[in-house]
Amino acid sequence: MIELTQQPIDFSTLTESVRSDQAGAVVLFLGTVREFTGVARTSWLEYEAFPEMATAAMQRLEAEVRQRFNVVEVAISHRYGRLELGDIAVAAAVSSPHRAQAFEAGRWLIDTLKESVPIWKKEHYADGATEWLHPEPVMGSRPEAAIPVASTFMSESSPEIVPEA
Amino acid sequence: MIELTQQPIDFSTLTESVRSDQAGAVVLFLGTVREFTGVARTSWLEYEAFPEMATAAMQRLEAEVRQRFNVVEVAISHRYGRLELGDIAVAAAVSSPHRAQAFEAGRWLIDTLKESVPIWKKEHYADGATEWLHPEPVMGSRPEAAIPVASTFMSESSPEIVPEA
Amino acid sequence: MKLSVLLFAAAREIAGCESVELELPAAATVAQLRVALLHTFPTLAARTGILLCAVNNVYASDDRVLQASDVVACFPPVSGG
Amino acid sequence: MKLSVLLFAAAREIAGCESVELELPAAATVAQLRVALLHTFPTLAARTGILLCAVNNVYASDDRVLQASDVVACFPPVSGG
Repeated sequence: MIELTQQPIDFSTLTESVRSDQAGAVVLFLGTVREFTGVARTSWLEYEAFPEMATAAMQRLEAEVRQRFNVVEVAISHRYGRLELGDIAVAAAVSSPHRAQAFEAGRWLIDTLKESVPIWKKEHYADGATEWLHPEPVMGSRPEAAIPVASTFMSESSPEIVPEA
Repeated sequence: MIELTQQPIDFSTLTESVRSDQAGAVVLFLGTVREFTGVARTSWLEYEAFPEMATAAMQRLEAEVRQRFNVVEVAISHRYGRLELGDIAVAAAVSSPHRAQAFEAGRWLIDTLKESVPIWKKEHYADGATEWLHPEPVMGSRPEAAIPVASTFMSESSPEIVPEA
Repeated sequence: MKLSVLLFAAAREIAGCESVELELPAAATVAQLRVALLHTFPTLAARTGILLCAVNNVYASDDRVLQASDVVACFPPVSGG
Repeated sequence: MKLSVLLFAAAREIAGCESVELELPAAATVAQLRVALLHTFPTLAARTGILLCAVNNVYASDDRVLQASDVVACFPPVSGG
């Protein structure tokens, strides 16, 4: 189940959708809007999506997680638009026969989603400032082969983005 | 939130209980009754608990996960009695500022719970056979210091359990 | 002293009862309780493998000294989750 | 050939529009599109840092040859989740 939505995410239905008699383990991850990042206080967040590509990218992610891990079912929902503190921005659930696989697949799924799905967030701070966020540095499992074209592109093309004099 | 119950586990309420504006990440683990383990087909499972100690052990686990990891909230619910295929036997949820911590804390929590909380399951196979299950070998993070008394006990006491001639 | 020992799971089934009353010397240890238990139910060790002991809801080592007021339980390694 | 390029997030805000039409030679590459885009919006590179390009909903490398029917998008590194 893949969903890109402007409505609140129903993580309960999403989690039910991956439960199976063939799975002994389900792992659900929720990404929620946090009030503080260091000393900066967030008031609300604006998520912008490139909807067609984001949906296609999430479908590719689902196919790849099935290929890489022993998973029974996969579900991903990402919200965009205006989100308030505590709102769920993303929900990703996997089921697997055993728990080690479920944790590994769930972790890989959210890490890779955050690197590859074309969605951007803009902080609206309590002091009135705004800022488009830069991607987080990736900790843990790095999806070497997940978006090979993008990775190749990002390293090869750096010289090209200097504007012509 | 710690719960030991004979009723179906409401993972949705449990997950809601750990959500917080201070957390950017929630990880929920569900252990469910799987139909096949290798070729053996399970018909249903019987979970037996030592309720007073199981509740106390889960409360100690909550305190220890808070001490070891940067978590905001923790919730654990374990069911006992007769469970059918697909039923949720255990739900464990943690929230944390960042996702790496949430995954690590969630994984440690369920691994340690399975090693230390006095609950036992008896398989009732489709062919009519029954079997008390032995604990699974632990993969991944081993909670060296989680139940030091038990660990010490288990290694030191082995000679003692041979019945007297 | 008399101590009642709670039994669970395979230990309970093999013993055929949920608890057993054992007569132990004063200040007996968990090791002595274990010997008395296996004396009462000789098949217990062979059938369940290792037996864990808990005193007042905490795992107890063999050198733990028991009191008449302790709540003692013996059971196989746990397999919940 | 004329190609319409979709812009998102900071790239959209700095350019001040959701898409821009660029005139490119036939069989132009993504690299050439990038040069034309930065020529039209010189502040784009300095303000957004690296720009990613996607063709038909897939990330594209600089040597990718473009067709008039391609759906092309340029945007900063993603930050969803």
